[in-house]
Amino acid sequence: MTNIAIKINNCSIRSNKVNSNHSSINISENLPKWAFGFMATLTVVILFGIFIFLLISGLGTFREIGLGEFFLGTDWNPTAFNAPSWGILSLVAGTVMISLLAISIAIPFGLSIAIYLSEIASPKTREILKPLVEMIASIPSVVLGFLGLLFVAPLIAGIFHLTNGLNALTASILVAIAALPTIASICEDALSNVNQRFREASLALGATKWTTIKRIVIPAASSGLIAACMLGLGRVIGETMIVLMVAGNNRAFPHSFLDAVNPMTANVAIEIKEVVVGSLHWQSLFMIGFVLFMMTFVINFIADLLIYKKSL
Amino acid sequence: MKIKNITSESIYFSIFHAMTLIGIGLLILTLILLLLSGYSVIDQDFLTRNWQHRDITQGGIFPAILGSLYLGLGVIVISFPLGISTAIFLTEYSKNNLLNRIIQLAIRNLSGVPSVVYGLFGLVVFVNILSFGSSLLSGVLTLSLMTIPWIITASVESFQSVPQKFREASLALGATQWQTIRKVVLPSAITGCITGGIIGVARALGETAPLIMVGATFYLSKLPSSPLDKFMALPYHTFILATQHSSPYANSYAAGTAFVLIMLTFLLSLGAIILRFHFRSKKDW
Amino acid sequence: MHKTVISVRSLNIWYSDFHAIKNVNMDLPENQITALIGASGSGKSTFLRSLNRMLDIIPSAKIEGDVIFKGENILDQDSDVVSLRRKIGMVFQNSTPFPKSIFENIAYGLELQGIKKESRGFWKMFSNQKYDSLELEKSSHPLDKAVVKSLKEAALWKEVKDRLHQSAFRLSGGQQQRLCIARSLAVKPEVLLLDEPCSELDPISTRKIEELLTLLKEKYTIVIVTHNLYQAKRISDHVGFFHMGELMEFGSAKDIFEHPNQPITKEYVCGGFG
Amino acid sequence: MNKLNLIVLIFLISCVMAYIFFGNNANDINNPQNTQNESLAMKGSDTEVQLVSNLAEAFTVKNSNADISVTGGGSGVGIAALINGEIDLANSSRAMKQDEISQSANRGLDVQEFILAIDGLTVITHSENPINQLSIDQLGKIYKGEIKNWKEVGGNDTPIVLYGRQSTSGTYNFFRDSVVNSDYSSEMKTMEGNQAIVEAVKQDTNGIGYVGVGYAKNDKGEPRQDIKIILLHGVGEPPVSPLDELAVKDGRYPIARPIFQYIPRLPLKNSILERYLQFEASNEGQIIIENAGFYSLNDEYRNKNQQLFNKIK
Repeated sequence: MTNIAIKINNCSIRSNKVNSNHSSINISENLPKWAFGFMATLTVVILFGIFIFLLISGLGTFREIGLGEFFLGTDWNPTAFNAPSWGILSLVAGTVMISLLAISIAIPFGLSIAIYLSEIASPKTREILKPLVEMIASIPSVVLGFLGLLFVAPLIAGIFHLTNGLNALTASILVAIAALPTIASICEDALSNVNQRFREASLALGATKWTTIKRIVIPAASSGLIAACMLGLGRVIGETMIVLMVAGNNRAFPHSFLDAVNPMTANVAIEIKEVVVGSLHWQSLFMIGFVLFMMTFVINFIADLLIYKKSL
Repeated sequence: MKIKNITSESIYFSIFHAMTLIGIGLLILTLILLLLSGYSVIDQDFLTRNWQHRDITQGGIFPAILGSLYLGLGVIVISFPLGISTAIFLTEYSKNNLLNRIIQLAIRNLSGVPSVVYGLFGLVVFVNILSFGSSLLSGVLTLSLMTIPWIITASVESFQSVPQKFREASLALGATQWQTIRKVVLPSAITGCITGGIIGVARALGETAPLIMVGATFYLSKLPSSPLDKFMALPYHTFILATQHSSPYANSYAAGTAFVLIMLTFLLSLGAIILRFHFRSKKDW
Repeated sequence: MHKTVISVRSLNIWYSDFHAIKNVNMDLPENQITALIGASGSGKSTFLRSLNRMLDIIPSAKIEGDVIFKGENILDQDSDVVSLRRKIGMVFQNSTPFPKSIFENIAYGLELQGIKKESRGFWKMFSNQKYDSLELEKSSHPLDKAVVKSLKEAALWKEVKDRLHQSAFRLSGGQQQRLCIARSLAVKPEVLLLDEPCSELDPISTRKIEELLTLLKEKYTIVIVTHNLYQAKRISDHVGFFHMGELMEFGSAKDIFEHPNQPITKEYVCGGFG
Repeated sequence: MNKLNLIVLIFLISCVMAYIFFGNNANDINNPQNTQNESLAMKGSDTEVQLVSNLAEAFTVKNSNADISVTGGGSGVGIAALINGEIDLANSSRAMKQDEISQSANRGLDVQEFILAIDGLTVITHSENPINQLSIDQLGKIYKGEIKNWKEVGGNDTPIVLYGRQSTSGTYNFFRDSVVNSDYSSEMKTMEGNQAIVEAVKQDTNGIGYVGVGYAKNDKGEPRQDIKIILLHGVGEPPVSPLDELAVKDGRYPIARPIFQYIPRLPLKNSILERYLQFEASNEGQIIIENAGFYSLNDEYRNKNQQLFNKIK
């Protein structure tokens, strides 16, 4: 006890001395530190609060609904005429179908654009095109959804001889457009980060430009490229407005890309508005939100590890 | 062999070239389609008049433009200080230990979390618990939460790209840490933070899902005058016109509104790109 | 003997577990050039950085011992690091101009101390102020005076006086390094620490810096870390030889180069393992 | 330092904003029914949102101080907001459910019902569909998913594509409870609004959908030509069009319904809410209702509204 007291005493004496010596510096020095520390703590706490909040709000779901019923049930109908059903599998299937198709449309385009910008285009072309690609990224998804309703859905309906184009395919095409710039831009970064010396060394050995790209640049940038695709996938999964407007949103479990689907994001956005705060339906929507959160978080996390291998 | 290589190279290169052109073409196509569907309604009245519900041809989308501008301003005011401060603290003040790196990693990942999730949070916390209602304030706070991780990520990157030797040189001249940050680090990094932030705000302005959940408004008799007023916003207005308004001109008006929205986000992104370009050309290290 | 400015007593430094400086004692003489030589990793830069507490910014570094400057142990946690660094300036291996104009680079250290000129507000970010060198030389503002003086001291004034508004990065490597020296001089230090200032420069620029240092020692105490034995021979009055974290030998330049006591010193200065 | 000034400026602005936020809190939130202010927040049914916006707009012409906002989202949204005390008036295209009434009572609200208009819920198909009429029974089976092909009700041999509203909609609930009497088919595409259904059915040759009658008319109040309005009939009764005003008002049209507005408590005399409701019930209001494609109130509903007005002191 006494030891501690003495130590504390010592400390206070020392800090007093510091204060009296350079008090002005100490205040002007520590004030920003404290201010930034406070803001940072606040921000971090709020951001992590979202995660905890979703989890807590959603966990109540499982007091009344079994895990199996929730995750494996294929019918989502909480406001049913008879007994409500709470299976999110068809919602997840909708999300997965749209995501996979969209990402497989977006990746070839994104990668091509990235290779073109980083390896083939002249610096001048690049200076013009790169910002243009970034501007595609800022097209709001509601605009894409609207254009999808007006133009893409009828087009798809015409091509496949359907009477309407509100289905997973239409949604996937539009979502792919939304994710394209993300993928292209990050792929381009990954390719540009490959050391110029590798290219020069390869070219000096008599390789053609394409061989160099294929054998040297792409393998060297591979982790960044994969990460870009993962980030694109995260963006695709989270896309809400497009799927809300053009995916058809029916309850049936989808069997083909020409079926209408009801992805998780659209379902949450539609239903959360009506439910009574705290009810089972409310909690289950938060659980869906949490599942969505975890899906994107894990995907981004993997992408992040690929980009910043060294950071942890 | 050589010929084969060259041909395959030219084939691949033309594929890449073509795909790039298609990608860029999509952007231009989007604009053209919007203009084709909406050009008949876009005029000065459309931009400056109050919304007339019964006969939409008599009115304009000024309340929605104003609402979106307020939202953007609010997001800037809230998310810039918080985001940049957090980035400063994480990169300059706190120790570079495991916890710090985990926090940075988590924040980077939060920037990919879907906007509906933020909408859920905003709906409960701001609209219900804090009872701000479906107000401008709730919208601003929700969109800010979504933007903050983007700003932090961009800012942390920007701060980390300032060479360590600048900090050492400044400290060696007898600068305090705060002086070093304020006079050497911040001036070099702030443009990166701001451009990242503006792009974030541009994206936030186009977000509709959180506004659906927080509750943008269909009709307002008066423009919002306080943060607790109801508001209209361009993306939500586009959505409503596209799905719910019975006027035969609704689609044209939706296209016009979408065009204005896109121009707004493009202007912001373009501003950010120009700013970045300007400062990159000045950056010599 | 010259008066001692900094005296180091039983200095030990660890980076985590690595014992980087082992029980070093040294008295640095006033108005002299002291060169620290030794192989890479022998601890000379670490030692140099401990002299103005620049080791503080390396979190894993741990210091024991005393460094007495003006009767005060600067390693004491209570000592005022900021004013210490103003008195003991430092110039680094890579020239480190700030991304500012030449004028602003020099003025930086003084602005830290509150000597300022009126700000031109936000738009300064987008344009560069022009300076008239003749007016500056006549100016009575302490900031202008100090900038002109230190640029002249660093023998840089003639070369840059007409482009003070330009980015410091547009100077050549040697000019940048002299700019950094001038920047340190502007805060009126008593001791100048230089960490391999010429290692990235061509011989002509190196020569200019060496000439500059010999001029400066009239007014300042200079400690320089160098890999270049010829440089040490040319400019230094005293030499300390480091090996594996220990100070093997410290004495006048003449002694070290011509009659080293230790065989290992002899081997090093004769180019045995350079 | 200019950049510092910039930062300081940002901080100052945030402080001012924060002051505005928290400075205004007390006034608006705790007392949404403040009689001093002229603000009126309405939320709810997408079916009503057009109509109510029109009414509000006309009301504002005479009451230039009025500060009215109308938000859609669905009847459930409006009622939930009413219970949560966020709004002054909830638009609902269905009657409040018993549990909703008890919830609001638990929160200390004395919810009052106002009948706004009569809606003939309209079933529409593509304009080229040969079907002209359906029985309620057939319609129910179609939406249950038991009838999947148009030929089963006398049409072409093509599959039926169902369009309906999302579950937040009062129309969704009303149609389900009065026509389907079971769960909707899981194949039904749920649309975000009445207009979205009209747009979809207009393009889909196999489509069928249900919307408020106002959406089946163009802006001049005439029936739209680009979709077909299906005549409906109960068992052993003649088919009736929702465009037949008399049939809708006297209940011969099988899926006519009153559409409602709910208020959290009795308004004060001459408060903006009271004046607004009076305006809606007035002849002028009823004309706007008819112009918007809905039907004005019959005597029964008029009397009910009058009882509400009588209670206001």
